[in-house]
Amino acid sequence: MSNAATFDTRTDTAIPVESPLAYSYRRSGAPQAGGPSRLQLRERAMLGHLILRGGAIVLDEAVRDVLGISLPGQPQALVQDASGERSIQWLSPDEWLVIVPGGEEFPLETKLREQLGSAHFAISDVSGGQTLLELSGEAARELLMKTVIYDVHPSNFPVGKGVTTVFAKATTILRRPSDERWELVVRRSFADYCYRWLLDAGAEFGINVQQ
Amino acid sequence: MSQSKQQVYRLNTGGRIDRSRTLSFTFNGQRYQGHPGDTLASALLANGVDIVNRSFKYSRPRGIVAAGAEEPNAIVQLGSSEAAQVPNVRATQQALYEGLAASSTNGWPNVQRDLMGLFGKLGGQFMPPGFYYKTFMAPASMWLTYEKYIRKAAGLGRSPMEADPDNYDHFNQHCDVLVVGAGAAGLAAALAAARSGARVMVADEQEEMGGSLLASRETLEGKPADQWVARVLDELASCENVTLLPRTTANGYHDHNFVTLHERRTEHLGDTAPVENGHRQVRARLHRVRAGQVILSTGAHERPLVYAGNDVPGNLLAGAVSTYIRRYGVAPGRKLVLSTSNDYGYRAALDWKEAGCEVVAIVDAREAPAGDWVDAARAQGIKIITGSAVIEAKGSNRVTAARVAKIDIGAFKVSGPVQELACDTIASSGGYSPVIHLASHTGARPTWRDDILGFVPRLVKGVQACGGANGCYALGDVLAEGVEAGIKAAAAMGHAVQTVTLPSAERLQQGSAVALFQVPHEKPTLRGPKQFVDLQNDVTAAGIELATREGFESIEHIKRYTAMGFGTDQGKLGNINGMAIAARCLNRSIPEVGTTVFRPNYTPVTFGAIVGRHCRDLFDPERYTALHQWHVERGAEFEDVGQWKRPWYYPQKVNGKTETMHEAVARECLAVREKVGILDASTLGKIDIQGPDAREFLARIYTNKWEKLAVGKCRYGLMCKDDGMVTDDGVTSCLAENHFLMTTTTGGAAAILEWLELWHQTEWPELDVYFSSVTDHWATMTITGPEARKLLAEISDLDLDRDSFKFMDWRSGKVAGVPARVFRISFTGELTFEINVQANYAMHVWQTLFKHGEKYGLTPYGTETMHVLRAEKGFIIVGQETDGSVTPEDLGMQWCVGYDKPYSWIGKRALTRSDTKRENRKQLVGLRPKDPKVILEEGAQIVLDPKHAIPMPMVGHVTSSYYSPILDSGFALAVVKGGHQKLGETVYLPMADGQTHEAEIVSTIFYDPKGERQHV
Amino acid sequence: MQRYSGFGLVKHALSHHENWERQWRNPTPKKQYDVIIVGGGGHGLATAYYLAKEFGVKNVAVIEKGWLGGGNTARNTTIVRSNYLWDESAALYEHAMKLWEGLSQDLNYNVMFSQRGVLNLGHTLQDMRDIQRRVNANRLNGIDGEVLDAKGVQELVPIMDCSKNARYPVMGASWQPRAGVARHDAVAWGYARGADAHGVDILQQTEVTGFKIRDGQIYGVHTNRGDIEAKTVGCVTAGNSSVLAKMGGFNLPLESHPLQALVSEPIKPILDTVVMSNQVHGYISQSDKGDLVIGAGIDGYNGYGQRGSYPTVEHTLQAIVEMFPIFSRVRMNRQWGGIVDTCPDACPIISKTPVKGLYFNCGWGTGGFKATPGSGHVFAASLAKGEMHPIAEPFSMFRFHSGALIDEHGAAGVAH
Amino acid sequence: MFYIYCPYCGEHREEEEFHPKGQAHIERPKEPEACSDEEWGDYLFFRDNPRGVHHEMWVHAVGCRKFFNVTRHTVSYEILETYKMGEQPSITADSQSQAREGAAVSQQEGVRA
Repeated sequence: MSNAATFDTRTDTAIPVESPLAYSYRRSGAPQAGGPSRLQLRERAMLGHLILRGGAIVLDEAVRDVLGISLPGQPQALVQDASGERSIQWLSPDEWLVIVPGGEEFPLETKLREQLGSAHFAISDVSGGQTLLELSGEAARELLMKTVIYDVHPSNFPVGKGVTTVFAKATTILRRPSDERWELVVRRSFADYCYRWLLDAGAEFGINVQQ
Repeated sequence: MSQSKQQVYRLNTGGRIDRSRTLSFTFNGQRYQGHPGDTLASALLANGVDIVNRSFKYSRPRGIVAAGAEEPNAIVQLGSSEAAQVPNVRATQQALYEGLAASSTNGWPNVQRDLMGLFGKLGGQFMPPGFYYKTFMAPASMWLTYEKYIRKAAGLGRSPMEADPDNYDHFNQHCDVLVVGAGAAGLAAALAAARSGARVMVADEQEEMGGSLLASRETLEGKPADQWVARVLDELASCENVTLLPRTTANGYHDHNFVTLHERRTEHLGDTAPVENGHRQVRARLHRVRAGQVILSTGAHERPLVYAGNDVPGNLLAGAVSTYIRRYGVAPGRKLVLSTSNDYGYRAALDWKEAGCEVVAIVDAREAPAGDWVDAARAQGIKIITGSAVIEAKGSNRVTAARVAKIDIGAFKVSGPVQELACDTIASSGGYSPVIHLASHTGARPTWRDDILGFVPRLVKGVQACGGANGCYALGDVLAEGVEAGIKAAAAMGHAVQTVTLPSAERLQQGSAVALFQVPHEKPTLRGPKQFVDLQNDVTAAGIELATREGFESIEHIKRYTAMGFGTDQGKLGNINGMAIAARCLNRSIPEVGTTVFRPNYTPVTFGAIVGRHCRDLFDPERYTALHQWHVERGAEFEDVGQWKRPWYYPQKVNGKTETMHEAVARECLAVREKVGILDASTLGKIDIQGPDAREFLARIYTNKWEKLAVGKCRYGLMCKDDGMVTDDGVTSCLAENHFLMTTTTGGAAAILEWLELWHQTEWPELDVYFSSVTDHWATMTITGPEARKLLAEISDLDLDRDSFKFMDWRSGKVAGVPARVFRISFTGELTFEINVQANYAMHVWQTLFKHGEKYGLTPYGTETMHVLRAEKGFIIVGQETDGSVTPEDLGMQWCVGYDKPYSWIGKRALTRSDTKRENRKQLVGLRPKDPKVILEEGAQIVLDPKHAIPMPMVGHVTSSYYSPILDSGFALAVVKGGHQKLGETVYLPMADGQTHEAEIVSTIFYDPKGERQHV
Repeated sequence: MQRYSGFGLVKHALSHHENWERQWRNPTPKKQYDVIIVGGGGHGLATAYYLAKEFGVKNVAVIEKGWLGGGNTARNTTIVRSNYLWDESAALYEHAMKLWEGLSQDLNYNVMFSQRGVLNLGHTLQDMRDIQRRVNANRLNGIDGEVLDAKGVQELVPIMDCSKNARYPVMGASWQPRAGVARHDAVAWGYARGADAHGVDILQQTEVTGFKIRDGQIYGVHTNRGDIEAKTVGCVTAGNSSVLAKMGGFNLPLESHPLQALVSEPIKPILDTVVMSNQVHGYISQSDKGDLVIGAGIDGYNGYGQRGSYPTVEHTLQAIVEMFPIFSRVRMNRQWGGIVDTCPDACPIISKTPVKGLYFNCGWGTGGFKATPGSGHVFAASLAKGEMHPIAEPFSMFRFHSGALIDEHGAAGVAH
Repeated sequence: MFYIYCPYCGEHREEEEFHPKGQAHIERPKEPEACSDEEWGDYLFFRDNPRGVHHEMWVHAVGCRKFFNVTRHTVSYEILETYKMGEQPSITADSQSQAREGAAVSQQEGVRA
């Protein structure tokens, strides 16, 4: 073991939880387009988010064994398992973001730590600190052009890519898991700002929020 | 409002306007009509409106001169309501729409009869350039009064007085090839690049793409040029890899091929954006383009000739005359005299004649003009006066005649008799100036070319210029340059071009132009009538000559002394003429006088478009904790701490009256001291530190020791920069042997994480340690006060016994059924538990605490109460007690400095510099006002001798000051020179109201000096 | 020197302005001067002027590689104020302020010093603490100023959004009535004309390419127009100071950064005071011509290109529209950049150097224009006597070795 | 606005993702206690600040969070190379001036007006 403290921050009782957008829904609502919408926004809350740090060589085998997908070694790469529910994204040469269904993160961390033994690495649970927003619809790319400074043209941003970049005056992790969908990982404390921005910038496309 | 006037100058045929529809508009309250396809300028000309404005300095009547971005005079105010006011609209670039309401920006009582004009006539000669530097000096006290009157004449249009109803936004664009300007060169370039498959963007400032081809008398493939334009635009529009942006001006060319495009999406429709599907459209969009390659096909601006009276309405650019006739179906007069130095100008006379109007004469500065257009003019029977120029325009509100004479350009004199030709319009052409503005934004100085009498751009990497922008004017050559530029740009981005066949253009014979800028007059420039160079700023040839006489020799000096080029047109018409005049006066060449440098923007851009969506409630992010909803509902007032909104205090309604801050804070403070309070401390920065060298890293980055901190323990730490000055503080806890949780100040969180990474990545990569921010993951709720344990015990499975869970310990367990890490650390001096749970559970835990806390008097408190309580204990706030010039020793925190640590930690060396180790540095002390009712002002300066004359030596200042409810007195923290040695001494605080407060220097700890309460 | 006056203007008008004299000569460099000033900006010209006029050193050359007043003097937003926090800065800037107050008359050149007052806004509690600290210190240093609350600010500037709806609501401000703006070009030209009249040779288009140093003592400079000798050389070269210091064989604690500014199109008078905000970061005034003159931020990288990055302009205009929502439809006309030499403590260097006889006056960062007369005066006094003027003394470059910094970052807000 | 190649991300990114961090290759003295005040002050504050080729440190703050080095011309703002922390530049002021030696500068003749 790596002599770090692990801590399962979840509890399985029926304790109410609030997503980072809970306040925003109450304050700004969840607009529904009157007619056909060119743009959908959906929060995928309460997922398990882990930050994985270490050398790629150190981590790769353990990740493959435990998660069944290989660690993306190339910059900006995003890999998913067959179901699309589990993913690992390159953030930096020694940093990856793992997103799994909510509740899987602690067992995953535990297994990884067991597998990695005394190697030098770090795993930080950030599940409470960020949320995932999903954009789809034909206007999604135009909305992103208003929002992020990174080039989201398909020739530069194919499926399977993810970057950390500037979102208006905040930061986001932007990913493209499939042809139709974009994902934005935003920090909890900035979530309301990001939400209000997306509603404002998406208004002309008739943005539709699925709650 | 009076009845609409007739469009007396409208031609019956021709132009790209839709005569089947009529648009009505008003100018200065008078109703007029025009057609779709008109600009405001063409519609005004069609209606015979000669005077559109009054000039800035001399208040002279001014008319429309140009047909595009270079127009200096026709600057109008637009807007039918207060909020929709648009100042300084260039009428030549404003599409006409139904109901447009415009007015002149200057002129009193009106633009036709202007009293200031009288002053201009009388006073003009007393206002040479720089006259204000030479007068208004006596007496000194009067300048503000003089200035008041000078300012009255300031400005063109006016700002709206109400907030803008419109929205603006930004598009972040990336492309392989950006083509700026969709005239002949730009379209050819775009076509070539588009066929390669490259990502192409084409921006053009006009209502329609096509540039000069839309009004050209030349043919392509034997057909009118606009047919080729339409075909190319069709093809480009059908390409998925091409973005066409009409009404879009490239305003700034920035480093590494970053170009800002200003797209005016609704300005042609109205003064506010229309509403569509319930949403107000975006009025303007700013495209922030990162281009692989940029092609500048921005064309050229025609240069007017500078002659006396050249500002009287009816003086136009020759090219503008053609444009108004051919594109807008307006002949802006009846009788034309053309004054030209080149063949291009002839087109205006040919167009004028074909429109059925009278060409009185073409006056050509060349002795023997020859070329196809010259021949055409001769064939039309137009009289050509050679070796001559219009030396003066006669008339006041409209040209009535042209005075024409033979001139000797080399000797700069009139060399023959003067004849006066009656006319109402004088068109002039002095040749072309390539539009090099964007290229010069990069700082690359343009190059003068004698053969084309103009500056061409010097280019940085990844940019090409083609066509007029490159000094190439023959249509066939322009198209060829465009295609070549397109092919090269695409190739540079890895895209091979299929064949592009050039349309066949006419091969015209052209005679060479003569270098003529200022036309000589019979009188010397300083004595003759005014010859305007910069019409908007009323800069004359005489003014430039005077500036050179006074020793202003570089064009930069001359421009500044005369204000030439500083108008909203940035000297597009006048700068080259001005340089040429200066060069003549100084007997130098034009490039010796300098180059002309342009700055962004090419044409002005509304603040709103640049701001985009970053305004109103999206101006800056507001960061919220997971408990924000609760705070809002509880009626908290908020304090801005960085981008966070933190509850400042929670005013309650008492007997129907809302508490003041003072009352609320006193109540909150006593609740903590006597019962239990709760603070949302989630905003503190939290950094997860893991690795075998984590402990060593902490020892290097903090001032104090970490080697012995056991698992389960917490410790306060202080951080310095390497200059020894305190930069952050916080508690770091040992979670496991190789695992620590660091907290930082709220404002410092991001900077400290970067600070740790900096040292790790640059100086100590050998240390095995990783840092990750977990600030947002955890919500932190601080319960503090004598009843805190009882409260927590009710909802927690933790062993809270004082001996097993000691002060400065942390434990994990469940709170309200939620896994929590609880830290026994205290910023109030009371028994405190800091409960950390995953943020998604925060609201549940917080509400559970309140459910159980009521009976203990659980009271939420905000940052103000937190500050009072910590100050009573002498705890510092970094940024309040410190200001970047305070060491740990200055704070009296030697207990937090590990002088004997093996590694020379960050900040240590600097503490022994001669200034940092000197005595008498400002040191942190407590201040007890002699009068306990006094609450000293934060920021009050401290003196030892309040009777000392001003300047009074100051020994320090109050950093924090509050009323302490528990002590029922004011108290303060302060920094005082040598303060640690001055305990018990009296200091004075002289205030603005004349009072001087007395205070005693005391310990920084005002309450529970032995620190017993936090240990209970 | 031809004296300027209203009567003179009329007289010249009647003779068609044909008899105006040059405002300064275009002299041929002499072989030797008593003092050489390198840098013909406002500070350098002021130094030369006071050397010749007040300190009796007439044999002075000002060497300027371009055109006089063509650097930051021509590129700043012309704000003049003296309400600095620390005693050392306050003394320096107030010394300048007193000279500003009689400058037009002293120079017989109207520098249009307009004391329309400067507001430094506070948007947070810490802003207000800093403002109170600074205004209290100013008062005891004899510098005018008061602390206003939001209502007081609103009364002074009715068009500003002082409501609580703002993202960072205005909580108050410091107000220095004697502060204001001046006409930047006129300052350079007025000093040039004055210095020239006292015999100073202003050598434009003359570039220093090296120093002549023997045994640690300077005795002249190499230029593109030949060598020129002098035992005292003062460098006042702002953004280019590090380049000159390198010629002298030493480094300075300086970084040269782009600082941008911009103006709107001229609009009718609407803003009478200078408004500065640190928190939302922008500052604005309206010129006599009607332009809104707006200062943008400093770019973090080193740059001698006289241009900065576009986001800096965006952030600045966001701040301006946040403070003045009615300006959303006003248009930005031009932007430009200067090169500002910044010190780690945001205070200048007026100092001896490791080379005897070689002095530097630099590091003014974003605050140089307002100090022009004071900087020139104390530097001239120091050069004339060979000993630093008491006001200049604390601004030694060697403070960065001892640690005796004068840190204006902490509490002074925007240092422009 | 700069377009900066991040050597860790392997692609060009917009300047807004980065923060400049001052001169590159400033090493903290190994034995601070052995430094004189002057040496310590030099380390803390005194910088090259050249007009021309400059080596500076940047951090990809909104990105991979890695510090790296940039060789950039401080007048043209052209980025000549970027390289990882711990590496040395291949382009320097010296190498640049050698490359430019012998390049003739053409003088433009102007028209007299």
